[in-house]
Amino acid sequence: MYLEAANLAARRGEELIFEGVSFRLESGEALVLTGKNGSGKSTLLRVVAGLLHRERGSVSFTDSHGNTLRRVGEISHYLGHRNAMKSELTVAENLDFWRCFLGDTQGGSTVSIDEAAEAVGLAGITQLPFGYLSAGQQRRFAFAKLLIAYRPVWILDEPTAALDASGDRLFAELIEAHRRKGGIVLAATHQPLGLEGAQELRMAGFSHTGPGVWA
Amino acid sequence: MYLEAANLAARRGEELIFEGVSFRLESGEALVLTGKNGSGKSTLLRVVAGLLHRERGSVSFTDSHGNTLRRVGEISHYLGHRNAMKSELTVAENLDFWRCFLGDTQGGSTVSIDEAAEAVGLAGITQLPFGYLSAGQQRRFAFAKLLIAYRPVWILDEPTAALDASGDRLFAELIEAHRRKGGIVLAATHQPLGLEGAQELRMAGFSHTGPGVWA
Amino acid sequence: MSETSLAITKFSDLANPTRFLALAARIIPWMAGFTALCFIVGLYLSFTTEGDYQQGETVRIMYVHVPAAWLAMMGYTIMSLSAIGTLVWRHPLADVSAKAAAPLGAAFTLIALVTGSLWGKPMWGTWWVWDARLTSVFILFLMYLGLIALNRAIDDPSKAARVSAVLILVGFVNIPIIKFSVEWWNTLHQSASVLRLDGPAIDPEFLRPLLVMAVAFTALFFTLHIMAMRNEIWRRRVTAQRRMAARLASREGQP
Amino acid sequence: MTHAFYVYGAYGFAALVTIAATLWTWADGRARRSEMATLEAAGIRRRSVRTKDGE
Amino acid sequence: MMALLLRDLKLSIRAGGGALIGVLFFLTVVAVIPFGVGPDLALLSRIGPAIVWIGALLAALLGLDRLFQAERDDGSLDLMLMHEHPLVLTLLVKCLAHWIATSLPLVIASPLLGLFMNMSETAIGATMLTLLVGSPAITFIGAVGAAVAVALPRGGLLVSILVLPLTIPVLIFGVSATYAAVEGPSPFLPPFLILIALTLFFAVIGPAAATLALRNTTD
Amino acid sequence: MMALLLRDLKLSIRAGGGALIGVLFFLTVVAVIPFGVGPDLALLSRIGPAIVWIGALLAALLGLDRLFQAERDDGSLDLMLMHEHPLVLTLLVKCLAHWIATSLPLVIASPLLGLFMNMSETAIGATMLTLLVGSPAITFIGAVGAAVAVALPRGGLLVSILVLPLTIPVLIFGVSATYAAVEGPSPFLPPFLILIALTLFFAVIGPAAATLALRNTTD
Ligand code: HEM
Ligand SMILES: Nc1ncnc2c1ncn2[C@@H]1O[C@H](COP(=O)(O)OP(=O)(O)OP(=O)(O)O)[C@@H](O)[C@H]1O
Ligand SMILES: Nc1ncnc2c1ncn2[C@@H]1O[C@H](COP(=O)(O)OP(=O)(O)OP(=O)(O)O)[C@@H](O)[C@H]1O
Ligand SMILES: [Mg+2]
Ligand SMILES: [Mg+2]
Repeated sequence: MYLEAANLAARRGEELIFEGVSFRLESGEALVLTGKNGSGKSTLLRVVAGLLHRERGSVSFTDSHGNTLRRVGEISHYLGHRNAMKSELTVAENLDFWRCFLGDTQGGSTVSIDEAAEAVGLAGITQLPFGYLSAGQQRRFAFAKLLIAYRPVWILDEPTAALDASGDRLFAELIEAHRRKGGIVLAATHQPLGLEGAQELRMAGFSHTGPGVWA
Repeated sequence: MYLEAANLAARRGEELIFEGVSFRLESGEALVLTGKNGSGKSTLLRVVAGLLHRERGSVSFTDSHGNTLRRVGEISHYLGHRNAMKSELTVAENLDFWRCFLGDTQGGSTVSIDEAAEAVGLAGITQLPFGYLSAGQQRRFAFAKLLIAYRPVWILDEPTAALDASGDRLFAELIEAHRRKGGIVLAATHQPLGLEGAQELRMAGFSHTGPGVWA
Repeated sequence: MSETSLAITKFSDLANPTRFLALAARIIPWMAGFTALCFIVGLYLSFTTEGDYQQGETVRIMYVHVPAAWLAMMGYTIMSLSAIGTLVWRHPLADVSAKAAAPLGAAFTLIALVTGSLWGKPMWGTWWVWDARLTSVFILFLMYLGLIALNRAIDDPSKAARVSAVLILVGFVNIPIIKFSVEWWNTLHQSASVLRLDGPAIDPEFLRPLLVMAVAFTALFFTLHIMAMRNEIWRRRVTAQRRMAARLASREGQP
Repeated sequence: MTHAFYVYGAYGFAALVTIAATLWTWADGRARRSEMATLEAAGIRRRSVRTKDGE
Repeated sequence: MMALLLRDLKLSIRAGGGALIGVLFFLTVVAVIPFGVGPDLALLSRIGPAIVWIGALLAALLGLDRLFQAERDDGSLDLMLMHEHPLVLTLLVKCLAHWIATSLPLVIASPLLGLFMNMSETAIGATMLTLLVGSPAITFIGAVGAAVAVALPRGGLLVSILVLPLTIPVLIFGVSATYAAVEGPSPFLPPFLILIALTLFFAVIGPAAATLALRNTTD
Repeated sequence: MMALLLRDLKLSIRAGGGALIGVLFFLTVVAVIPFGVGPDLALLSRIGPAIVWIGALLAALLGLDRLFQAERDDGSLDLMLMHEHPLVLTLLVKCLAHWIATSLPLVIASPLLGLFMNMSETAIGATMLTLLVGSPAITFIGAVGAAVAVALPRGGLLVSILVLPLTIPVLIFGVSATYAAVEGPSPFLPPFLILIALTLFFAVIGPAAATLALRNTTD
């Protein structure tokens, strides 16, 4: 099982943000994107997830049976800057919805909503409306979403934003657990996540200052 | 000039989140709030800013002439989790609006929009719509808002969220500069901000689990 | 003193939910008895007094219609007073009172509307006309329903109460419109003949049952209102205790 | 009696609504009371009661 | 998909009191009309079907523009776009939920409203039928606008130009079918069939166009 | 304050569709009414002013529910609440911007709409004048609803329900002033003066109540 990206390039507006980005992640490996603000980390993650059109290059996922999939989004979890939860609904309703909507990709085991809440350190408050939680609590439950439906690839954009120190450790452990079970992790971050043996990719921003399509 | 809070208590929903919080900040001093997720840091900041009703206690600001002001919000900048900028407008339009709207409190000097952009390390892209920026760039411009209209008190809720390392340093310097000019800073944070000689207040969360008015 | 919340201690004994419950338990039976008595006398009077030479038997509808219409307006007035209590003193019992009055007010408004149209059919030859009095009562009904819906849509009860309080107060403009619509717009509906400055202009023959029925309806309203307030206080206690239980449980699970 | 339908209709409807309102209020009260009883049975008690017991 | 439908319905209930709201809204609109046109019952009964249809249009428009914007703002849209379910289906279900939450109560309440407007039984039945058949089309058209609103953050004007003119044919055939049923001489079936055709057409075109717009969102 | 006005206008053009949506909505309504009334031009011209007024009322509702919700969602509302400008003034300006963006175009377009409805010159003039004077009142009342909507996670229909009944007096006097101008015998001035009084009254009450609501809903 591996995730492969070859010679990726992406444009934001008119500018080429990066080009020639390639990587290959085997089962259990992690790639950490670092770089200055605006250097294109989020852009790269969204390109891999299929949320942004890519200018050049290819992304593909090959599972353990050797089948290759071009639409990597389908087998990935994406945790963006925003939490994808409705503040009107309770945490349990939110998580339940995503569990039903996302369904299960075969090959993995998932946990119940209560167990997921337990895992992110917030058991017992799943009956509160999501909007009533503090920023860090919201982030934790957004992460719990990754546990209730199995996906081999996790794409995480600054997962530990707004978390306290114990939350950082907790997330690191959950990510490590996912890797141990053979999952692949792609994360953008400004603070060290504490992942063992993760590859690092430094984004430089504006890969070329030359004129765009028009000149 | 000092900011004083005495015996503050606040309720969220039916629950008392904290009680008996008091502090006094002289000109140039800073108070850093720390604590677990959901321990009430943001709540305290919003109470001080006057955005949340306080259950008990008082907050007041006394300026250098000895005049006491009860509505601290008027002489404070508040930088919350959300950036208070419209993504449809350009950065310059956004900043210009806030400059006109907020006006100036006497006693301080402010900088122009371009200088403020320069100060947060993003000169030259003020003509872009705010929605086109990366998360960190948005946060930087939200911070630039503090520079374009003078306020003696800065109330900052996780100001460095989404920032890269250089951004952290930059913000720390700007905050220090504000303190040197006699400003008062109140900040909630999970990562050390690197402020010299700042007092620290550890929030514990749920000061009492008893029932509220109803039982 | 078992209660220590500061917001409460400022107020008189009645203001304390616990005291209120004790008081309610004591007076509800008496009020219920009084209501029943009034209704017995009122109904007896309404069916034994003579009919009007012009309106015939249908005049008997007046004995339900008019008290119901008065109570529809009074219910809203009570809500407005409670709303002031909520906004000015942030008083929890005022929240409860406003919330409990809404469904009752809606019920009495409905009675006034339906009995009015039942009266309108023989008198005016139509169930419904869009005249100012009728429409403004209809709008009152809609406002009651809207406020009930609003209260349900916000799940933090004290916030819900404060928000609805603002709307209740703004909506109060409708009450004078109802009251004076018949004078401002010359319409089909009767103008006031009981509640007017120069004394009632109505035959005592009709006035007696009308007043007894009015007292009966009012007593019913207040009985139900106090019962509903008590229910609401209980409801909030239950939720508060449930939440506390959840909090304690999670705290024990998570040291 | 002239127009008996309208008169009895009006009284009937008024009776229906008032009785419904009364029953509903009463049933609501019973439901709340039983909820409190179950909470009590589950050992969750009001703080004021508890402190009184403790005294 | 059931989960999505349920969630959207729950959301609309949480936000504003549920099914009752549509009816209440409508009652209010209808109660306002006689103040404008005057208490002329004959006139009211004549314009009744048109008013009911306009009310349906307004109800569908309120809140429709946020159909996908709300999802984008909290990031849910990203996850929906990534997911393997055919996106068209997801959008169809979202439209359905919006229709159930705002238009269906109107359809159900329309007899009551008809009474208020002093309409005849035939007119009430015809209005209800045409509304049931025609109002989904308005929602589907609106969905395209909502999707465009997400794709082009600064495309506000475009949305209104896109949505409102397109709904005019639906409105016209709906209303004229109703009047044909009530008054004759023109037959009821032709405009009614056209209405059905319009709804089916937009049920296909709407979600498909919305999909296209969402897939091409700028960020 | 000028800055706020300008910003809100810019936003309504960039994001909401602004000016056009009211006029388009209105044209849709006007396109449908003749079906109900039939091709009877005399009748059409008679109910014309009422229809224009009702259209203005409904058009004012579009987008109103998001007036403050949008500010809350991006955090701007917090800063506005903290600021020393009297909050009432801020809200007044926001109402004004909303009125300029949605109702003013309608006022300006009303002669055109009057022509569509076959109204006489006096009627058109009177409608335009009463609309100009009366429509701000609707916006001010709506602002209260919008402020209440901040407490709701999503506004939508509920807000309109709460707001619409309160606007009825405005509608009544607006329409009756117009009719008085067109037909006599009752004089034009009394209802027109009441209309002005209503607008002034709500210009005070509306922002004040909205302030009260906003101060009580933040969290
Ligand atoms: C649905 C239709 C009707 C509604 C909503 C309605 C509403 C009201 C209201 C709100 C009042 C209280 C007014 C006040 O205290 O000043 C009232 C009083 C009254 N109504 Fe009606 N009404 C309706 C139909 C009728 C009809 C058909 C009649 C008789 C022909 C009628 C006769 C009266 C009388 C005699 C009073 C007492 C006035 C007084 O003495 O103050 N109403 N109605
Ligand atoms: N709108 C709300 N309604 C009800 N309760 C709330 C609301 N917002 C927050 N709370 C509760 O108040 C408590 C304190 O929240 P607060 O946002 O102040 O925490 P915080 O210290 O800022 O946490 P974080 O580090 O995660 O930002 C939390 O337990 C939360 O559940
Ligand atoms: N919607 C957009 N439209 C046009 N340009 C955009 C858009 N979003 C981002 N950009 C530009 O693309 C570049 C890369 O943005 P990106 O969000 O990928 O950065 P990032 O590395 O994630 O930064 P951060 O650490 O601040 O999150 C930035 O220069 C930004 O200005
Ligand atoms: Mg980023
Ligand atoms: Mg916080």
